[in-house]
Amino acid sequence: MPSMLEISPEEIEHNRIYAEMGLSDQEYKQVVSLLGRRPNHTEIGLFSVMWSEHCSYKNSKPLLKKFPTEGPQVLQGPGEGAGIIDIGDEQAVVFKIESHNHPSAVEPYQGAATGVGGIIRDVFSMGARPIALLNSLRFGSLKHPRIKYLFEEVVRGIAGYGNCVGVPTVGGEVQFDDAYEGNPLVNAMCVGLIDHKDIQKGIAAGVGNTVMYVGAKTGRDGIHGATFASEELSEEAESKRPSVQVGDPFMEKLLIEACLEVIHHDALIGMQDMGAAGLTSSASEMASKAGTGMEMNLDHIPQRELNMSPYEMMLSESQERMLLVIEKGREQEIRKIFEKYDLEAVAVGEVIEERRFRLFHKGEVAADVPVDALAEDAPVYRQPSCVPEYFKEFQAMEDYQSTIEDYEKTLIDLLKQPTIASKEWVYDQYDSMVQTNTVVTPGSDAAVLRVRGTKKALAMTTDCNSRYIYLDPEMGGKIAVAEAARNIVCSGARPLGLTDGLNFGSPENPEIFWQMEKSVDGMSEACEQLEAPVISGNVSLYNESYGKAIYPTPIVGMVGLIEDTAHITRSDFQRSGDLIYVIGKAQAEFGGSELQGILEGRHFGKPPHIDLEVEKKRQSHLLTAIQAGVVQSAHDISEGGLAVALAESLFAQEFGCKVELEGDTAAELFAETQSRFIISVSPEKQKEWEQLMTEAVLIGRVIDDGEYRLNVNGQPIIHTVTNKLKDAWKGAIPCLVKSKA
Amino acid sequence: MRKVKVYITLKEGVLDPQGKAVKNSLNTLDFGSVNEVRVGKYMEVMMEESENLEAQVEEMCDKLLANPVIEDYSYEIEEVIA
Amino acid sequence: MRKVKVYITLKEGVLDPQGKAVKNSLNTLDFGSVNEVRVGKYMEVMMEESENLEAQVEEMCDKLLANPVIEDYSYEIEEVIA
Amino acid sequence: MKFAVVVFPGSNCDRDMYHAVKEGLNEEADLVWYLDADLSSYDAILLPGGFSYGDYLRSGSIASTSPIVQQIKKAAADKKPVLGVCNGFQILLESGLLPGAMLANRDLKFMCHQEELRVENNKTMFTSEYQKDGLIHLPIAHGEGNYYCDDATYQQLKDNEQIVFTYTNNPNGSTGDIAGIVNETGNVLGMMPHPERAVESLLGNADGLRLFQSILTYWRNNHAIHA
Ligand SMILES: Nc1ncnc2c1ncn2[C@@H]1O[C@H](COP(=O)(O)OP(=O)(O)O)[C@@H](O)[C@H]1O
Ligand SMILES: [Mg+2]
Repeated sequence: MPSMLEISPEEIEHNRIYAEMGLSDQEYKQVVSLLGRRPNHTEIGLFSVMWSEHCSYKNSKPLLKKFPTEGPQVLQGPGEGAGIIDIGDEQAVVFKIESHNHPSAVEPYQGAATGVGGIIRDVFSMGARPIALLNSLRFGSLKHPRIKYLFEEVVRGIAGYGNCVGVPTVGGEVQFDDAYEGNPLVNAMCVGLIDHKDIQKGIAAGVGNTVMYVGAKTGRDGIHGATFASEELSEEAESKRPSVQVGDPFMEKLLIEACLEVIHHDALIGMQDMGAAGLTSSASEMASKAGTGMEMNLDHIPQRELNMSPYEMMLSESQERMLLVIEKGREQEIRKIFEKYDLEAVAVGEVIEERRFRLFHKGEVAADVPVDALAEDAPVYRQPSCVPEYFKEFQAMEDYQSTIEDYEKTLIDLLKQPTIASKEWVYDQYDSMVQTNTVVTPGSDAAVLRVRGTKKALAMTTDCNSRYIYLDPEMGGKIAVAEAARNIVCSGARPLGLTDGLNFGSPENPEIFWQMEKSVDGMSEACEQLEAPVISGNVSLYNESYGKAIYPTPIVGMVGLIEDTAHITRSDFQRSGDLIYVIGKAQAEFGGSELQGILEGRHFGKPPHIDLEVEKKRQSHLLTAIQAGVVQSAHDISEGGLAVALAESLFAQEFGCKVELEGDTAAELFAETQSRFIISVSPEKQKEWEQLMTEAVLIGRVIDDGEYRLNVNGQPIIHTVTNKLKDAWKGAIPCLVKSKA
Repeated sequence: MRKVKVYITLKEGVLDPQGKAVKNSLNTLDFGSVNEVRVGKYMEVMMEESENLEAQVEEMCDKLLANPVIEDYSYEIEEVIA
Repeated sequence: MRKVKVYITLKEGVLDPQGKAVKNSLNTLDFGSVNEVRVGKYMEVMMEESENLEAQVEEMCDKLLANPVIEDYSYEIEEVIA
Repeated sequence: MKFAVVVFPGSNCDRDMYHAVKEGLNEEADLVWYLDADLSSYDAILLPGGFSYGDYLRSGSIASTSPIVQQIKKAAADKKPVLGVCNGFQILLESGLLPGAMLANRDLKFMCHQEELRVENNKTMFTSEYQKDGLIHLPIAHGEGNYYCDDATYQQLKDNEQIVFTYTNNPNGSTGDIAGIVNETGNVLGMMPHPERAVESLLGNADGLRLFQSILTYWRNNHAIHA
């Protein structure tokens, strides 16, 4: 019996209930014409979530097409739960990044935790064992108590979930800028390892096969807020309040183990996690991809709460749930595997030939729609774009130049900038070692994990300097990809590919859409040049608050392959007496730099320029030198410039150095010129190194006296104690977190 | 001096994984008659007496002790005989 | 059906790092009159009625819900009108 | 020698422990699921780290009520080496095989890094390959590693030389800087630091391997005739 309170199709149309769910008049009309009738409440709910930006990419699809997604190494490009890249020996690496920005802004602990849980499911639903997590975070200034709270709780949530499921969190980045004050970004990336033969796809093939539901029961979690507004008529509205999704990492751990056991079972046809839009998207996408249809009986869906309507069940975003398609008649075999882990596997439906998505509830048809209408027929928009005024202004500006009085103080101020300062306060809370594969733990340019049983290792990093992207999206987009690759190469790896997390404001604002377009252009070009295809990604739009958009933040998550663990290289100096080299000449580029931030309190002008050919050449020469065994340490020069990179290289073993530079002092020390590296080489390898890397310039030596000495043009500019710098760098974030607002 | 007893519970509908695990464990331990467990927090706050104690307690709960997005609270105030 | 309310507190003498942190935060938030905070657990256990309910509840607490090395417990039993 | 690594729902250092024995020590090991295990044929029992039952309620508490604990108690009574690391230590405490209890870390934060430890007692079957008062490094990774016991118990632990490892720079607030203790008979060791994460130089540290080697040495000395 349909609930008396259910809103009728007529009411939906007349009162434009669909608008509250996020569908436009035009989209509603399209639904009516696809169905040949008015949709009922459940049906319009299905369309509203499947046609949302999150599921349909309706605003970003035209842009995503620009990314290069192919390469000889790519086994699975964008489209499935996660992308897959071959690493030889019949093994492959699986990875993807995902945002959980809005949930984290509302309930930071659970928002971040469930973000981690979701991305892990994307990876093991492909059949891969999750081996590493990374996260990329953006917050406003830590001066505000609310921001401090968000920062602490997000980190605690990531730790709480990742540590419990036993997947090491090995890297990431955190940046602080007023642009994120009302809208923090929480992006999580998961990397998995798989044998080629185990690769699963989320398909519902084989008419007559059984659809099974596994994992947590369905509650009224995360049913989108728009729904709430549409329920005003109902007397039950109060009890139907959409509630925050709470993660259960223990359940997830059981799911991982059980699902990785099930993939070896020949009765399994397809598997997909229930992510955004829960049952609706997993079920309809599995059928749509297989060219089949699906029927489900919602009475069988395990429910956590009483009297759930079909609408609520289909839109619930309860966590830790998976959908499986298995051979008919073999339910018991599958059930047994899950039982071992105390998990219930319930048959809830069947694959049908007719390409429809049909739901039954209490003996009635609750929804009956063409399956492709939900997934394939979602509208696609080409939003108008226009060049923002600010960009024209910035481009017309004279190059920003700075005046510095006290270089040592400036260096210390830079080291204390939260974006540059040590992130140990963050990553100490993450179990970075569980699974005992982590060779390079957080704190270096990229994390490195060995592949057990082989000589190989994987390097991974996330990067995105959104200030550059704000100043010039195309240039900044190139830099984001190049910087990630730089970090990968510094670790001794060849970039394999990347996943992108596109975080922007509203695409309906032409200036924002222009930012999206241009940054994707820049990223694509860098991907081509550096031979790092995009294999997966995520789009998060409408990141705005108080009418102000965040900085455009397309995060790059990159994975690289190290052929031999002997090539693993760290960013910090290894031995006293080693020679210090710099690759690349500094230019007086300060637009978007940390220095500009300190001196002016804001960022403007042009970001540093990047020449991708130069970048490519340097990266490949450096990698050759690392593989030849002549490099002791390699660190890219990024935020804060050479003076900062040099200091960071000293900290781990508290070395000293003596460095001589020539040129313009401010630029030599603090410019953020691209494609530059600090390398240390042992004296015995000097010749070999200089032959391999003709561009490298010898600038000094590592010394074991713990003193930082830096001269420019023969004049002493900074002479201080390494530990003084280290204290500033290490203490900055703990101090900001503890300080009373 | 007053002893304020604060009870913090998860809002209805919010998943309580901890409660679920405790319930299952109790059932395995042969407490079959346990149908549901919800786990919350209990705090004892010792405070000086003051006129607007109730208002203060509520402010404390709203600001810090409970997370209003997922939790409800209630409290009792007791006199402490020193 | 009965609702059993179980209160679990840290034994006196056992240091309570969480309570200390909460107290400090409250003091910083200008609740200066807070002298001490102890954080414990509060559980609501829904159980079928039975003759020896109290004995059962105590057994549950002893076996699982509280750790006697560091914790004390108390409880109340309420009738639930369905 | 044959080691059992007991896997509870939510254990997550089980494979690490297994690899440490198989590849680090080159001895036999089985991962045994807590429900269907028969521990009688094993020479040593290892309880790995992780979050058994999500560490809900109190860490280790729910696992400590499972039937396999009876078998672990039997193994302990038979003087077999029983090692609980991190969550394994918490389970040993909750099941009463070791005295004391675990509280949240002093700073209320999970922490993961290398810590320096002092070997207080090298006369146990777990530490014979270390020097007395020797300093070693092992990784820690826990949120509730603040070991607590009352004064009388602490005095007993000291008098019986049951304190095996202490932190030189106490990270979590534990009583007496305790990082690991044995039972009175010396064959049940619980410790928060992770020796299984420190068995190969590629991962930067092999100080933990000697702990496993000590167990093997002990076993060889006692079973040489049968082996
Ligand atoms: N949120 C985080 N989670 C884990 N590790 C982090 C996080 N933020 C920063 N780190 C680690 O701190 C180190 C420095 O980060 P960052 O300054 O962003 O490096 P880079 O500029 O080389 O990309 C890296 O090893 C990074 O992985
Ligand atoms: Mg770097």
